[in-house]
Amino acid sequence: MNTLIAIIGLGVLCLLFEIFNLRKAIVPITILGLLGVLGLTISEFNSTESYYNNMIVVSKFSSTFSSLFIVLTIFLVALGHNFYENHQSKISDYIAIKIFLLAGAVAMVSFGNLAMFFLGIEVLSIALYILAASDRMNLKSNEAGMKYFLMGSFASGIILFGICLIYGAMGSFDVTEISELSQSAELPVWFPIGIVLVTIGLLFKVAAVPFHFWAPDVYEGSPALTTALMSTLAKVVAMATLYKLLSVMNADVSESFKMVVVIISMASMTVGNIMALRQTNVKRMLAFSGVSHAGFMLMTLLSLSTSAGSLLYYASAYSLSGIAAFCVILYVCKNRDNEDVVNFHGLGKTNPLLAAILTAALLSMAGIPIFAGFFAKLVLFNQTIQAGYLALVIVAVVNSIISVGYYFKLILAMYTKEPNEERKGTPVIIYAVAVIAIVLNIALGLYPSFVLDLLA
Amino acid sequence: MNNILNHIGIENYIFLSVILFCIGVFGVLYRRNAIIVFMSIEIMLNAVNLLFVAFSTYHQDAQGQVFVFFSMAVAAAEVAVGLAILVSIFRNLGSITIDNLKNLKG
Amino acid sequence: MEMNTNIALVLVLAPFLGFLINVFFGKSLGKSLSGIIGTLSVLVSFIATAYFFGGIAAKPEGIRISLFDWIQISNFNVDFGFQLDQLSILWLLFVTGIGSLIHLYSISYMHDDENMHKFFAYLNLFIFFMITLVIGSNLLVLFIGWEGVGLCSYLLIGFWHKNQEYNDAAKKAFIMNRIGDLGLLVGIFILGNLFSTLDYATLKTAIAGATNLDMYWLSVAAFALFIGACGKSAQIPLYTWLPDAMAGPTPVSALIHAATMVTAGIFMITRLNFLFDLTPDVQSIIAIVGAVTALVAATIGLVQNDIKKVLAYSTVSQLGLMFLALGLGAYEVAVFHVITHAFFKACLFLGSGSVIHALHGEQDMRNMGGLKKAMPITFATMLIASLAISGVPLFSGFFSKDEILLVAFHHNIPLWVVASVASIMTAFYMFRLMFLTFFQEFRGTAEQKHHLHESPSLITIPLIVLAILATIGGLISLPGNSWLNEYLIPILPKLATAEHHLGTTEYILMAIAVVGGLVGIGIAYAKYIKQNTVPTEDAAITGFSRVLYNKYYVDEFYDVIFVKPINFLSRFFRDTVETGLSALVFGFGKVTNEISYQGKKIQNGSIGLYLFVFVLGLCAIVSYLFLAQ
Amino acid sequence: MNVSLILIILLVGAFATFLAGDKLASKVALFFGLAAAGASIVLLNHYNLGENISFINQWITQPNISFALKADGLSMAMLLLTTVLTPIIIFSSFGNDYKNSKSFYALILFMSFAMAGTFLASDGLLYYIFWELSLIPIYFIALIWGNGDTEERKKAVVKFFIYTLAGSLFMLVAFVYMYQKAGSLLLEDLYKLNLTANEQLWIFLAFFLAYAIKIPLIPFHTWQANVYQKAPTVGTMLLSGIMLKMGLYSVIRWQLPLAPLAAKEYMYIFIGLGIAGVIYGSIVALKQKDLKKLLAYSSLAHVGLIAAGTYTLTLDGLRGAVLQMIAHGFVVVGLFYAAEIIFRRYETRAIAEMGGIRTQSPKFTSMILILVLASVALPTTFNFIGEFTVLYSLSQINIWFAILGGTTIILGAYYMLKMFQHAMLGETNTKPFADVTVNEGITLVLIIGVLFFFGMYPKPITDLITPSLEEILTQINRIN
Repeated sequence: MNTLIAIIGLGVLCLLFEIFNLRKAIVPITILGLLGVLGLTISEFNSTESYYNNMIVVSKFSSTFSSLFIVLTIFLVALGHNFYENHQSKISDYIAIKIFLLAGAVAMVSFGNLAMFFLGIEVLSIALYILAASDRMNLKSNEAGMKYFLMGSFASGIILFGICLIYGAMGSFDVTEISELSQSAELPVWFPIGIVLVTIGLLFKVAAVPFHFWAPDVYEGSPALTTALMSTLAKVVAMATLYKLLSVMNADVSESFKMVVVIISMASMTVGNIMALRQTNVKRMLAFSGVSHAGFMLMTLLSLSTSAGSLLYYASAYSLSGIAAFCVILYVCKNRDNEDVVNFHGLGKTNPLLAAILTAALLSMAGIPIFAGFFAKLVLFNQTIQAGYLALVIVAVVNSIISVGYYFKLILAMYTKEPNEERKGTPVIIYAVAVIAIVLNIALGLYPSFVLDLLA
Repeated sequence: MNNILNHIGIENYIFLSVILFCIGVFGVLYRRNAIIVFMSIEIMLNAVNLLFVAFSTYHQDAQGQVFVFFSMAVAAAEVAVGLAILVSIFRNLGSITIDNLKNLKG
Repeated sequence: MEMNTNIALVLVLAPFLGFLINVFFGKSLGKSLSGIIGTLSVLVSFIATAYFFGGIAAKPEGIRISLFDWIQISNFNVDFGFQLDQLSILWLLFVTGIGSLIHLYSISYMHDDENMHKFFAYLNLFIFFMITLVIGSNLLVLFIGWEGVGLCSYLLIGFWHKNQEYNDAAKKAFIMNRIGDLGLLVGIFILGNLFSTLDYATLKTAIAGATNLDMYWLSVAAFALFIGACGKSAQIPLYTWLPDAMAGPTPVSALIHAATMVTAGIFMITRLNFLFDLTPDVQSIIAIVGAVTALVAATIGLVQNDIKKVLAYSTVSQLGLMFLALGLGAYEVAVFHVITHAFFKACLFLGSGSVIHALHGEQDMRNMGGLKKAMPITFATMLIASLAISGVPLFSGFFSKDEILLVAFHHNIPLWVVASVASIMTAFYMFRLMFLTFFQEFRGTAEQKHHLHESPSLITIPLIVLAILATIGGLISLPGNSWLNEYLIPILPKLATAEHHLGTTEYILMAIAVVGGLVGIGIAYAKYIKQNTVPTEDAAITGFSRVLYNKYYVDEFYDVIFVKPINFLSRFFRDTVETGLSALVFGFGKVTNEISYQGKKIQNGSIGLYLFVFVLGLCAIVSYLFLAQ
Repeated sequence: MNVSLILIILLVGAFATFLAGDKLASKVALFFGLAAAGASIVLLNHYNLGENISFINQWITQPNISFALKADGLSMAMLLLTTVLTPIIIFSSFGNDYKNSKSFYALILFMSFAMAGTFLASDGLLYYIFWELSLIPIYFIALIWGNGDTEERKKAVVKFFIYTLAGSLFMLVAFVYMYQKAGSLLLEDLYKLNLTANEQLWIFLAFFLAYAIKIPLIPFHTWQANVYQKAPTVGTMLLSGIMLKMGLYSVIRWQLPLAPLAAKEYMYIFIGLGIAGVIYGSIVALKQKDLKKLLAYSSLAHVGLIAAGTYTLTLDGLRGAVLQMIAHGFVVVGLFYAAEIIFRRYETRAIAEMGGIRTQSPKFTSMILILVLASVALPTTFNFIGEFTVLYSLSQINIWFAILGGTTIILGAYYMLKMFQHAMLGETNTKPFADVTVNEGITLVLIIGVLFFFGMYPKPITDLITPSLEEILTQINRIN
């Protein structure tokens, strides 16, 4: 709860800074503030408390995931300094929106009441709509914003409908009550329908097949930093929320529901990976890659009681490598109108460090050992086989193989093609963020227990 | 209140909402004018709001009605953002037909 | 014992040392010195052999020296050891003895070659491996030598490596030998599996002591070993490499392809006589293969015009006779013939080398003739050797060949007939060679005629020594009083009980053989001296001679059924299968890529479609979960 | 003192090389390569004295994974192969100029590190990680410093990477599956598993896919020839000399003892596949125009035989296979180096464009001839010991296996001598061919020395590997 309040406070502070004309200090102060919040969150790691009639429930799950979100936000805010160089007058807005978005995210993983859940999801979504369309004069950005907005609010409608049905069946919004009731009595059919509708709404947010169509278009059209945010923070938030929602409300998920999850998971991986193969726009490619990663993460839903740790680990591994990759994309595609692979040609020669970082990030996403991505997949496979879904694991393995195809296309472009022009400038912040993200990723790879045991 | 529900039955409210919701969905699917699509989404949301109120009464519980306020506020915020985006699209494109938004694909 | 080990090591390593010196310092030593070192190193081995030969009478069981554990197999260990008994000492004697002579000969013969030191290095290496082959105490040490001599043969046949045809011949020799080697290996495997040892002595005890031998596998082993022998000793069907091997310098032909290496097969079979004696079926096969080889090679020899080719086919034919003897269980006779053959065939080859040397590389007998006067020593020595090989009485070949025919007659009349016919042919073609080369008028160019000369003494001395040996070599095994047979009793215990007497039949047979030989000579005389015939040009050869001249088209046959198909397969695999497999693997990638390409069309950017699929998905899930249940 | 020292030396070496800069990189790399070789010899000494040089430490608690490096005779032998060949390979590259050489040499050491780790790891996951890790450096070595047309090379290298990765991922699934049953991936815990025949079959097949691609066995070999051809020679040496032994080693260490029932049940099929590889590889090699490709196919034939040996499940088969692995490692490195030496002078790998080298460079010709002969397993060379033992083991199973596998000595001689004839012999080449330099000579003589020494006296290696192979055999035979 303190985390949430602190974050919102920080957001308001950001807006105030603009008033007091302290633009230059916004990014550093925000980062410091977020670090403080992170410390606060970590200090509450082991306390389980509920606030305001169970509106907010702080648990280990929520605090660990909140910490992850905060870390990601720190990275994204830090990158903002460079990204919004040319929009100095609006920087406080952008930063503030991100902070509020973070508040929404934290609310989503620590809700104790469906109202809170709904509010969190809307705060996050609305912030994202704004960020997607934030490049006002760019038609692509407009289109991305519009698409995201239309489909997002459509999905919100579905979620709302689901919540409504749950309420209708249970007469309460409180998740603990709902979960108690769901185990005792004969339930009206609306209840499971409601759950399914909410799930579908969230599947839309994580961009799982067949609700993924928005992702590539929106990722491509949005400003690169927003895409980074969507593909890392927004995705893992939605996934964590879905996990939490299902685990607290519906402890024993029915077999046929699991079947649906298996199919969606398989479909997401396959469609995501195959579609990514022929993409030339890197952001679009990462969008499809994100779709496939969503498929992987959905595997955690098959063993709800035990897989929180693996989800956290996977989310961390994925989002850290995503941040690192987007750092490089931000650097390479700065001042260009697209993010085509051509821009990456010869990066291995002109900028070996960033090329190495992007390579590492892609290898991590592909699941090559010592990078965290490998262990993420490993623990996931482990749990899924334990749950008895060997076929799903095999599909996942086949997909991992396909995924190497497009990750390597980018790597090849960096190392085997001749550079087309010199890139100037060494934005220290981008370097720093990229290095920290990838080092964290490798550290997680070397000491997976550090994260895995948090939610064991 | 009780009487009304006794007379009509909660199922009918649900059906009504579902029908309204579906109208909204079809509106979203078939209309090409962005404003009308917004309105369709509003219909969906309001169908749900209606159901909330009905359930609230059914359960004799005020939470549902409180939730409607939440959802109305959220919907308003959403539409505000949506309209803002629409305005900038209109400035750039001179049209608000969503069929024109097909540059991002593949 | 220590003493023996050291001397044995000297015996083995002296040629190896010669090899090393010649390889590393040969060039700087100069031609003569490298030749002398090469010769001396073999001579040292010869002396060491003589030492053991002197001591063997006192130790009939032979000397066994085990140096170290070499290969470990699960059920036994193979040690690196030597066995110096009657058989190996006998072989070592003529290997190192003739070896020394040929080295001596080569000093002069190869003097004009820029790579003479290499030549001596290879010759020394050959002697080293040959000694290893003979001296080894088990089949695997034999195998070292076996492959090693094959290698040296390869190096020496292709000694003039700028000529790719010679290289082809060398390669062919090596590969055909390796076919045999595989047979030998298979035999070794089976013996190892059956008896858990590869050591001759242990093997002998094991076979003797075994209660129920697996005759089937024993026969297979014997047969496989025989294939090995076929390869090395140029028997049908693996003989075609030997005539081609004449591409090498002539001393090589004399040493490797007549006197020593090609007898390795006979050595091996004699070594394992206790095994072959148990497998009569395989023995019959050996006898038949031997007889047929003798005949086939002799027929081909009838019409060859290349002086060395004639000798090569003669060698194959003589080796066939030896195998005939082996197949009939008369190992001692085979050994006897090996020795006499080594003498006269080495002499013949060296003599032909002397002729070729004098004619500056001319090998076609149609371009020779009348060399008798210019080269008297060469002529005389070759004549003696020819008489010996033709089985003219009192020359060594008479005794050894006659014994083979005798044995054949006692066992199997048809084989005797075949062998006799082969012998008559031998007499014919040998004298055809002599007449064409040394008699009548010289048919070469005037230039050649001008340079005709007798070879220097380094060449003639070995010739004379060998001619003497070819004359008196028969003494070691006179009918009825055979020193050789006595000597070999520890190796061939059957001899101790065999009866040696000469009856009427024997004398009649002897007479038939002698007459046959003389008839052969006579026909040659009639044709080439009386009628003064000169073989026609290649193109003019017709009828069956053409078939013979072309060696029954066996090379062409092998080419069609082995070489061509393999090459075809290779191209087929390379161009079709490899590309196909590769395309298959790439195919997965291509297909997914194509799906991806098609998939891009679905993602068409229309919000309507996206939402439609969204709703469709929603409906599908809801209906699956709630309506289908 | 324990085996992790080697890994540390190699890893530190990789970083040090990278930091040393382009000028010093090769020397620093050589220094660390030699240090690792020295350290492994010292360790071998400790091992022979009976000291425990294993290193086991808990790494991840959930799932339960240990950082376990266990050195037995087999691992030590393979470790030595790696650490001895690495400096030789590094040294062999002296005289070539590589741009960005610091990365190049760092990658070589890193690869050596990963391969050494693979040979030492005794925890399934650790092993898998090293296994995969070794793929990354060679990918970059082949991609960036390779030769030939870039597009072609890219295609070949990416195919190689994806193909091998594809195979190994199934192995990962098998490991995960076994983890479910055993609760640990330590080798000794996995040995205790009692899997049903059906489970074993699937595990066996999953492993097989990984190894068949890596080794490679036909028909999974299509990546090999192209990558060997396109990679820089150093990369080819690493691949053929050490990396493909990883697959064979893994068959012995992991596949057979973990799924013995399946191994026994389908033994004939896998032996047959190996032998088919022998014949197929030999025949394809006959008509190769590119020297490196020819050597690649010869490798295919040789490893086919080695694989056949391992699948006999006899002591002779395993022992012969290990001996032959080491022997082949040396000989193939030597041959590829010879190809490189020719390339340095003639700028070609097409056999047709060579020829007549012998008259110009007799020393080099002799060395290459010795290597050719070793490769066709002439007795007194190390390869003979291995090939003989393997063929002997095959004859124990069925004499026809020995005969068909033995065709390698005929066909091998055929293609190797044919290559030798056309590459080295014949009329003097018009292009001058400088005789070997001192560096080149040292490298080749070292390799030749090893081949002859162990060809005459293989006992040290046999004694080293036999106890561990016997232990593995006990594991293979533990059921029924």
